[in-house]
Amino acid sequence: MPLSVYLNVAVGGVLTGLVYGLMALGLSVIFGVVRVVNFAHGEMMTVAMYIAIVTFAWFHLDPLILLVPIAAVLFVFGYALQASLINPFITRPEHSQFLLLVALAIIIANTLLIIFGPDARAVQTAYAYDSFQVGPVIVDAAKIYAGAAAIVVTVALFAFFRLTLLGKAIRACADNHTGALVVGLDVERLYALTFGLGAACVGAAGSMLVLITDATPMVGPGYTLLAFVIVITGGLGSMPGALLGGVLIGVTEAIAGLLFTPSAKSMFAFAILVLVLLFRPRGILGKRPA
Amino acid sequence: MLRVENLDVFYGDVQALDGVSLDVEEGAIVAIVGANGAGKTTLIRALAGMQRELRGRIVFRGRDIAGWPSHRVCNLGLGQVAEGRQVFPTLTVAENLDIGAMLPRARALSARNRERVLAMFPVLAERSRQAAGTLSGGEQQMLAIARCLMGAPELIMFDEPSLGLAPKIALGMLETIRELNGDGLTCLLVEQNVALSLKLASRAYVLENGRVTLAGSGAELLADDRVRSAYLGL
Amino acid sequence: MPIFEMPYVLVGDIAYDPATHDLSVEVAKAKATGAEALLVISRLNDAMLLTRELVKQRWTPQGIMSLGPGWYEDQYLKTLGRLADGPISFIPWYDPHKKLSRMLEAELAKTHPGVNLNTDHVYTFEALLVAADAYKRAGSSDPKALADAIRATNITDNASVGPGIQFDAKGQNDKVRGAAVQNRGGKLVTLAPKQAANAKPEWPMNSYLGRG
Amino acid sequence: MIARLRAGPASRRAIPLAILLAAFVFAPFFVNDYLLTVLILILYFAYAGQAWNIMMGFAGQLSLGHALYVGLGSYVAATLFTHFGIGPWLGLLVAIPIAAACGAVIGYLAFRFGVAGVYFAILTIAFAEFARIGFDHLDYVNASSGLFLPVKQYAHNDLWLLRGDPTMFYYVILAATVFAFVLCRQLLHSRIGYFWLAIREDEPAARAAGINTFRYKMYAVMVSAAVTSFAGVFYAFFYNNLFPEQVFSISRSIEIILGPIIGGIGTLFGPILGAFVLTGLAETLNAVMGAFGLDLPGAKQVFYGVCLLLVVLALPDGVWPPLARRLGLSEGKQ
Repeated sequence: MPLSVYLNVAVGGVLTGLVYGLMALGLSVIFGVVRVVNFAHGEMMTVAMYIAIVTFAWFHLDPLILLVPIAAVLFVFGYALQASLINPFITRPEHSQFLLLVALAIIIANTLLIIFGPDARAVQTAYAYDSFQVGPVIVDAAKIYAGAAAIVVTVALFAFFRLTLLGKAIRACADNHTGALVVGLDVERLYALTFGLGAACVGAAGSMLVLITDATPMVGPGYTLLAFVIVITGGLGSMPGALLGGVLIGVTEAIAGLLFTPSAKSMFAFAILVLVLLFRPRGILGKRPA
Repeated sequence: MLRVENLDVFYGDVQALDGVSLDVEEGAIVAIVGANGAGKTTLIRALAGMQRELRGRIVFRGRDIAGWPSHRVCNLGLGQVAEGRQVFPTLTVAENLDIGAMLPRARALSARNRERVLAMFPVLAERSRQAAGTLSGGEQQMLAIARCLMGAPELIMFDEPSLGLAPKIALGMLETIRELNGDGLTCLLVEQNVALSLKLASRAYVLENGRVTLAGSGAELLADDRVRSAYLGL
Repeated sequence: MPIFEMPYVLVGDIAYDPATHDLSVEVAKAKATGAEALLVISRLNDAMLLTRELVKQRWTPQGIMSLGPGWYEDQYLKTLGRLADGPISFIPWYDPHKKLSRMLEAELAKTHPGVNLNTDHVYTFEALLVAADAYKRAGSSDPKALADAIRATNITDNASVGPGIQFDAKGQNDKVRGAAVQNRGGKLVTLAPKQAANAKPEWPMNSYLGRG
Repeated sequence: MIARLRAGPASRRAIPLAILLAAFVFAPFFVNDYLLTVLILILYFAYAGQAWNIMMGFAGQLSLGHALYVGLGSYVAATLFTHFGIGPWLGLLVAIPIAAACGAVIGYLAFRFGVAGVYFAILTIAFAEFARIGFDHLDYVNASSGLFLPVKQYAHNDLWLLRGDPTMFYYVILAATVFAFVLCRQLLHSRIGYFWLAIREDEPAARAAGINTFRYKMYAVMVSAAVTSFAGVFYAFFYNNLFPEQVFSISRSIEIILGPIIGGIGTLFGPILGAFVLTGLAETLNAVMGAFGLDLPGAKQVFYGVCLLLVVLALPDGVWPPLARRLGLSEGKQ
């Protein structure tokens, strides 16, 4: 096979991986701070995708513009969820949290099913079928926009955590929970804020993902699993790790699909996950617990 | 300034504090003395709003704060330098101080307080960009105190401030507490070095098995035979 | 892969995960084989994903031949618009020249404008036709008489492709013939078999480039 | 503690347990086909839930990928049957070591390399997914087209080949559920059970007390996997068709887990009660929604989700522990 094919596929894998990485970043942020694994992550993203699809259908607003309001909507959703339902579960055992979030996931996915039916839906932007040609490489326009937006959102989030007082306070909570209580941080509110931010990441990722792929009400679990694979590969709780994991998984799947049969490509993502867990149990960029 | 009346704290079926009452007057240094497991840390956690299942009254600056969450307690001016220092290890020294000043009561005073604490602990200024986890034990204790001061407290509870420090640094730490008190800060001190803390204290309480068994001025307790034999090894 | 006596070479065989959301690698791989035509078996969502990738990767094979659902469905035609033109589906179909087919088409256009007549409609209709015919011949609703009547069905005036409806010993309608149907301008034209054809195949299909 | 467990409410539990068992034994004489199928489903989940509970409830190792062992059991038995005509009971003798070996591999990789907690849970999902895609490409078992067991009309029930009417399947799964219950009870009251509980409560402390935590965690995974594999054998012969997409899917794993969590993790009776609550709930919803003509796709699942949510909010320890306290049937301190 000519090299250009590999190049094409790899570039596509990187760009898609960035969007997946952004989605996984949400999961990572939530787990890193709140220590709750969001088993409803994929379903939250499905909600974002449907908001984008409906808004596009009604107002013909481009998902790239919708990214901000959709992220805001998901932020509010995540904040409310943490403040109301999840905060009392922080100290409960993992299986209890798991049940809570699985119940939520079931409710969300099936509510979407009732409203939208089982058929796949997509947005048809003006550039839905565009691609750019650079030498031998043809790149999907929507993927470029989505990948770029994923980078922008991640950088913004990174800046928020490094530069703002609120961001530092959230990092402080993740760093030392007792310490946060000692200095008088309102930990429950910061947790809600964190869950909101994680949800906003998912919202942004979802509104970009509709540029690349269709949505059905039942795609959630697949994305939740993908997010798990990515964050654990990259390092749960590490922000650059999530993006790196996303790109790594995206490229691996793409190249594996090219070399072997595409139907088995996600097996290679799991293979990478297993290898990473064995040799760096905290992920590529994850830190060992103090 | 702080009055505790009949405080009971339970952990499940186990009673950790039993009818504890005590008074901390404004400007005083009050010491709590007791063996390990007597309930000293539980008392501090209860006062700080970190142990909220309790009975009794905790009146601070005229308000009953029993059962309040810690962030509201802190914002009323009741600060804490906790056991084990509890700094944020991956945040820089400067960021740790920023977090200390996040209380609504302290935000406006942030710049002035920062100058004050850095003048008090110059080493923190030198290390401001270093991650707190890389500091030595003594430096971390300074950071914990400085971070607490950033919150503009009126009363600070110290839980074992000299624990795990070299003797010379430990002495310096207690000296720092005396200085802070001299500047008008009220202090509640839990300290393993009983002799020194009683010397510093204007008033002291002995806590045994969750109960206050003895109270008096620091000098009185220093002279008390029971204290001398149980805690001073004399 | 079974080898058939065909004047064609199968240059590749690509299986994909039906749960996938992205078929770019699959299309890139197919394109790289240099194949002249694409033989596809996929469902509606995958058909749309595949088409979108063909456009984006700027590859128009000479023809796309589908052996499954998806490519001729109304949802496909509606969603993809002008990009839906070209694929040929090999499926059970109706004979557009038959009288009943024309009646059905006209009736559907009146009650559900914009919906193309398809095999589902026609087969449902023919099922009713078989039932009504059997009832008429049996002259009663006695189950046994009805079953016997159904077994003796011999309808020649029907809608689907082929000489009519008749059941063999196993209960299969062995008179049914497959058809080749091509998407053209949001409609479906029949290319084969000859007696049902109402259009000549468009081959090679028009390039995706410039269809917009 | 041993004395309390044995002499305590155990004897008081014997009578209600006997009544319950009798009710199950005679149930097929009083229910119609539909209810019998529901009972089979309940017992199936009760069995699988108990198997999972050994690993999570007793030893504290959260597995979210138990569909792996169900799938292995069903594929091994079904393959032996369709390819070589070997019946399910001999097949089970092959399925058990295979499932246990897979559990051992996962356990070894995780416990040796310090993969614990959430990471371990996700590793278990990863292996189940790995198997799903792998079997999807395994032509020997018909890959994604699915494996079908030959279905014929049988003149009489053949217990040896597990071919027959639902009543036979009912008694088979009932016997299996009783077996699992007794096994769990024996395990829990044995040395190994105490070590498991110690590990669940505080692993470092257990290690400090001289327990070889690695070995006992391995036992937990292997026993749980082996017991689960029979659920797969049963599944294959009851439903007669297997698709990797279905038997290995995450939702299969979740189905198995919900029962014990709802019923009460780590208890003996919780998984059984949980299976009743969940399957009963699902079927009741079916009936109610059917009666009101509400067959909106998804509506049932939304109600189901809401019920799960309410249970987990109201009963953090599951349904059984508070119920047992009220009935005076507590299983003692666990």
